[in-house]
Amino acid sequence: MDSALDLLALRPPGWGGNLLMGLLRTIQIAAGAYALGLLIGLCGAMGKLHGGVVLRWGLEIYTTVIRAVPELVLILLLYYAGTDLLNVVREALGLERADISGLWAGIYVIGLVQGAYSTEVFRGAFQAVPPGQVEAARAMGLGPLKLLRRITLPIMLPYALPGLSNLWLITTKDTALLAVVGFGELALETKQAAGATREYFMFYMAAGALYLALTLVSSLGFGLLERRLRRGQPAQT
Amino acid sequence: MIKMNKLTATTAALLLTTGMASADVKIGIAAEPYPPFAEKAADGSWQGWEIEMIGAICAAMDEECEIVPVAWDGIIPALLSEKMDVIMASMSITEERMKTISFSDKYYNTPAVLVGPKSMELTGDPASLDGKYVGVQVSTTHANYVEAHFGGSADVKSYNTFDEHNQDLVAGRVDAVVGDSLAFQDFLDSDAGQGFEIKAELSDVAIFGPGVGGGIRKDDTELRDKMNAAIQKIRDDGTYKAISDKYFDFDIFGG
Amino acid sequence: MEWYWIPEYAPKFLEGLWITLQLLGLSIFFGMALAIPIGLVQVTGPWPLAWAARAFCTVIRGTPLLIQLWLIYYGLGSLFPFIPGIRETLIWPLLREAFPYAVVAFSLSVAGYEGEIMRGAFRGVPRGELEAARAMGMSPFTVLRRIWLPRALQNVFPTLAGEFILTLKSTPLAATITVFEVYGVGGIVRQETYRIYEPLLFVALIYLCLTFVLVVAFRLMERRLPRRTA
Amino acid sequence: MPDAPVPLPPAIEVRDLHKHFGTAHVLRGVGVAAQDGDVVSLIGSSGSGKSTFLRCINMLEAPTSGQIHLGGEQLILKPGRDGLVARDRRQLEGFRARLGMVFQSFNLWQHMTVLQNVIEGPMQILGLGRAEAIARAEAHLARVGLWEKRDAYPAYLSGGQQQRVAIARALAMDPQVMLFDEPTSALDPELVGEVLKVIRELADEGRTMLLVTHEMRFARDVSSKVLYLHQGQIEEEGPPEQVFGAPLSDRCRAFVASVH
Repeated sequence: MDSALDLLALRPPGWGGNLLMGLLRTIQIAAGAYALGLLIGLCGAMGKLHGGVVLRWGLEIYTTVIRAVPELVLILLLYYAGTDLLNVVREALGLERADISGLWAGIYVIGLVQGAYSTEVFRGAFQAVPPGQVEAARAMGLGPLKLLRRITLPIMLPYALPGLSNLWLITTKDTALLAVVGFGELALETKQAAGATREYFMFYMAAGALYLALTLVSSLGFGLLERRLRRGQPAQT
Repeated sequence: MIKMNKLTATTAALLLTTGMASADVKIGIAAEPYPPFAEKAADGSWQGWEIEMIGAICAAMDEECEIVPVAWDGIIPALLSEKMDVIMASMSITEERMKTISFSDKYYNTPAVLVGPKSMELTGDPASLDGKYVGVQVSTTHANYVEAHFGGSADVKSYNTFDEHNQDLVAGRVDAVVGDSLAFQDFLDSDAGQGFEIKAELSDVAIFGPGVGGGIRKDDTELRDKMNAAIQKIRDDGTYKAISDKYFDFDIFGG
Repeated sequence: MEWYWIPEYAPKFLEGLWITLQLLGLSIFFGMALAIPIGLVQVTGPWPLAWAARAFCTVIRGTPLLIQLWLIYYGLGSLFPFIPGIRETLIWPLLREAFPYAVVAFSLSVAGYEGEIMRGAFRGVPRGELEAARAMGMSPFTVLRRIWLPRALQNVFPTLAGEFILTLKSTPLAATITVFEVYGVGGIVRQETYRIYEPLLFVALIYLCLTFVLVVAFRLMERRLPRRTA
Repeated sequence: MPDAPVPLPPAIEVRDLHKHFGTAHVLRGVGVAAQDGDVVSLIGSSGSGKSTFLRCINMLEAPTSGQIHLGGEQLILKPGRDGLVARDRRQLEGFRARLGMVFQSFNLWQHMTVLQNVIEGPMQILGLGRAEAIARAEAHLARVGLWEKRDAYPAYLSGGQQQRVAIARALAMDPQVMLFDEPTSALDPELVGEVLKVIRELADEGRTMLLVTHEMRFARDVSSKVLYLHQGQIEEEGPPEQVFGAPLSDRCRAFVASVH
C-alpha cells in the first residue's frame, strides 16, 4: 500500500497535485455556476411573481423542463446548443466565431440548470415575506429598488437560505457530471489518474474524500451564515 | 517487437488550455488516456506518439495549434459544432464516418487484435468465443467488427473508454477485448496486464478501412489539403521516422 | 433536424426504457427498505449504530453519485484479481454484470437521502400517540410495527414522489458503467448517426414523459390515500 | 380644536373615493377633509370599508376613482391594472413620505433592530445623515418610552412595545398627517392602554391624524370629528358629541349603543 499512497503525493509522479487542481477547478466552476444560478433565480422568481402572462409561462416551462430532465442530458444539450447559439449571435454581429473555454462552458451549463432550482427557492422565499413589512416600507415612500435592497431581500434571504445551501451542495456535486463531457475537473482528473496508475479504488476513495471535505466545509459556512442572517429571530424550538 | 521508452516520453510543446481567444488550428483529442498514443502525465501535460505527431504536423503546416481534449463519444459532434478543427484521436477512416466528416490521408495503420487471458483458449474464430463476454469501446471500428463477426456468438459489452474495458478484463468481468494492437501494448507491458496476451489479429478492410487519419469538417478542404501536404512532408524529411523510433521498432505507417 | 433514425432504433429504446424502469423500481425498493432502519437507529439506536447511520447519510449526501458509482463498479472491480477463487463463487455471474452495481449504488443513494428524511419522520410522530400505545400495554416492537412505523411512513409518503424523480434523473449515470438504459441508447444513436441534438432531445423527451407520468401517478395516489392527519 | 375654518388648504382632503374589489363595491364615494391639528376618527362595523379607505389614501390599495390632496397638492392618478395608480412614482413616494402610517399588525422589519427600524426611513428616504437620524430616532423612542430597547430585535418585544416602536418609526419621518389603521386591534387587552396613551399625547400636541379604531371611548375623547361608515358610505359625520351623543342616523345609534 506504501507505493499506492505515494501516488497521492502532490508532485509528479504523484497525482495528488492533479487532484487538487481538479478540486480547485471544481470549486471555480461550482462558484461561478452558483452565482449565475442565483442571478437567474432572482430574476426568474421576480418574473414568475410579477411578470406578464408570456413571461410567466416561459419561466414555468423553463423550470419544469429543467427539473424533469436528467442533468447529464441537459449538460450535453446545453453545451452544444449554447456554443452554437453563441456563434450564431457572434456571426450575426459580424464577429469571429469563438469557443467558450471549458471553465466558462461549465459555469454556463451548470448555472442554467441551477437557475431553475433557485427560481423556485426564491419564489417560495419571496412568498414567505410577510406582506405587511413590505407595505410598511411602501407606505413610507420607499422606491422599488430600495424596497428590494433594504427590505424584501434581507427578509427573504433567511427563508431562502436552507434551500440555497442545499443548492450549493448539489452544484458542487453536479460539476462531477462535466467529466462525462470531458471537462478537466476533479472527477475527470481522478478518472485519468486512476486509469494511468490502475489504482482505481484508492483514487475514487480519495476523490470522494475531497468532495466530502468540500461539502462539510460548505455546510459549516452556511451554518454560520444562517446564524447571521437569522438575527432578530428567536431560536425556534 | 516494440521498443517502449515511455518514461523518456517528451512533453509536447503545446498549449493545453482552451482559452476564449482561439488559436489558428484547434486539434481535438480524446480526453481519456489512450497510451502510448496519448495520455495525461501526472504533471498535467499530454504526451505520447500521437501528441508528438500533432506537434510535427502543425510545425509542417506552419500553424499555431491548440489541443482540445473532448470526451471520445462526443468528439464528432464537437468537430461539427466547431469546438475543434481537426480530430487526431486515433480515429480510423471509415465509410460510415465519411458520410458525416472527411479525413486527411492516413497517418498510421495498425492491426486490430483480440486480447484475452493466457489461461484461456481463444482464437479469432467466432466459435471459440461462444458464450463468452467480449468488451469493446463504443463507436469504434473495433465495435463494428465485434458486432459483425462475434455478435451472434458472444455477449458484447460496450465501454466508453479503452481503459475501462481493460479494467474489466483484469477484473474478470469480460473474457476478451478487441482493440488496436499498439494501444494494447502498453497494457500488456503493465503489471495488471501480465496474465493476458494477444490471441489473434483481426482483419476486415471493409470495416477497418485504410487506417487512421485526421477528421476534418467536409467543407474545410483547404485545411485537409494543407494537412495532407504536412503528412507527406514529415514522411519525406524523416521527422515521422524520428518520432516513431522513440516509441516503436517497426513502421507504424503500415502498408 | 432529422428523425429518420427513430424507427430503426425504436426497439433499442424500448429495451433501454425497460432497463431504466427496472433500475428505478429496484433502487427505490431496496433504498427505502434500507432507509427505515437507518432512520430508526438515528432516533432510538445505541450510539455506535446511530453514529454510523449518521455518517453513512453524510457521506452519501456529500459525494457525487457518479464517484460513488465508479468507486463501486471500477473500484471494487480492481480488487477482484486479488481475491482468489472469486470467479468460482455462486455470485460471480452477478458480480460480472454491471446492472447489479448500478442498483447497489442507486439504492445506497436513495437510502442516504431517505434515511435522513425517515429520521425526521420517526421523530415527528407525536410522543403522546406512542405513550397511548405503551400505556395500553403494547410491547416496544408492537408499538413500532403498529403505530410508529406506519405513522412515520405516512409522513414520508409525500417525499417519495420527489425521490422517484431524483432517482429517475440519476439513472443515466449507469451508462458510464456499460448499462445501456435510455440515455445510453441515445448515446449509441449519437455515435452511430453523428447527429448532435436529435438523439439528446428525444431522450430528454422520454424523461420528461416519465417524470410527468410519475407526478400524475403520485397525485392520484395521494388523492386516493386519505391523509388521516390534519 | 380649531373652531373656525382657516383660509389655508386642508392638511389632507380626499374626495369622492370609490373602490371595487371585483364585483364588490366596497367604497361608494367616501370623502374626508382635515385641517392642521384635526383628529378624525373613522368608526363602523367590520367590512364597512374604513380600513380600505385609509389604505387608499396612501395608495396601498388602488381606488377605482376619487381624488387625494395633501396640503393642497393633488396626487395625479391614471388608470392601472386594478384601479387608479399614481402617474408619477416620485410624487407618490413624496406623498407617502409625508403620510405616517401605523398598521394594525405593527409590520416592524424583523431583520432590523428597533433603532435600525426607526432610522431606516429618515436615512433612505429623507437622506438624513446617520448621526442625525439616530439622534432623531432616539428622541422619538424616548417619548414612546422605549429608548432602552433600541438595540433589541422586534421579535423580542411585546405587541404593545412593537406598536409603540412602529409609531416612533412613523414619527421619525416627521409626517404632515398620521394614519392609524386599527392600531390596538391586534393587542392583548392589557397592552392597549400603553399604545392609546402615546396616541393621545400626539393628539394633544396638535398632530393631524386619521384614525380607524374600535375604541369608542378613546375616539370620543380625542377626536375633533368622527365619521361613521356603513357599507362603503358615510352614514353619519360630525363632532364626537353629536355622533356618540345624538346621532341622526338610526343605524349609527344602534352601532354606538352596541359597542358601548
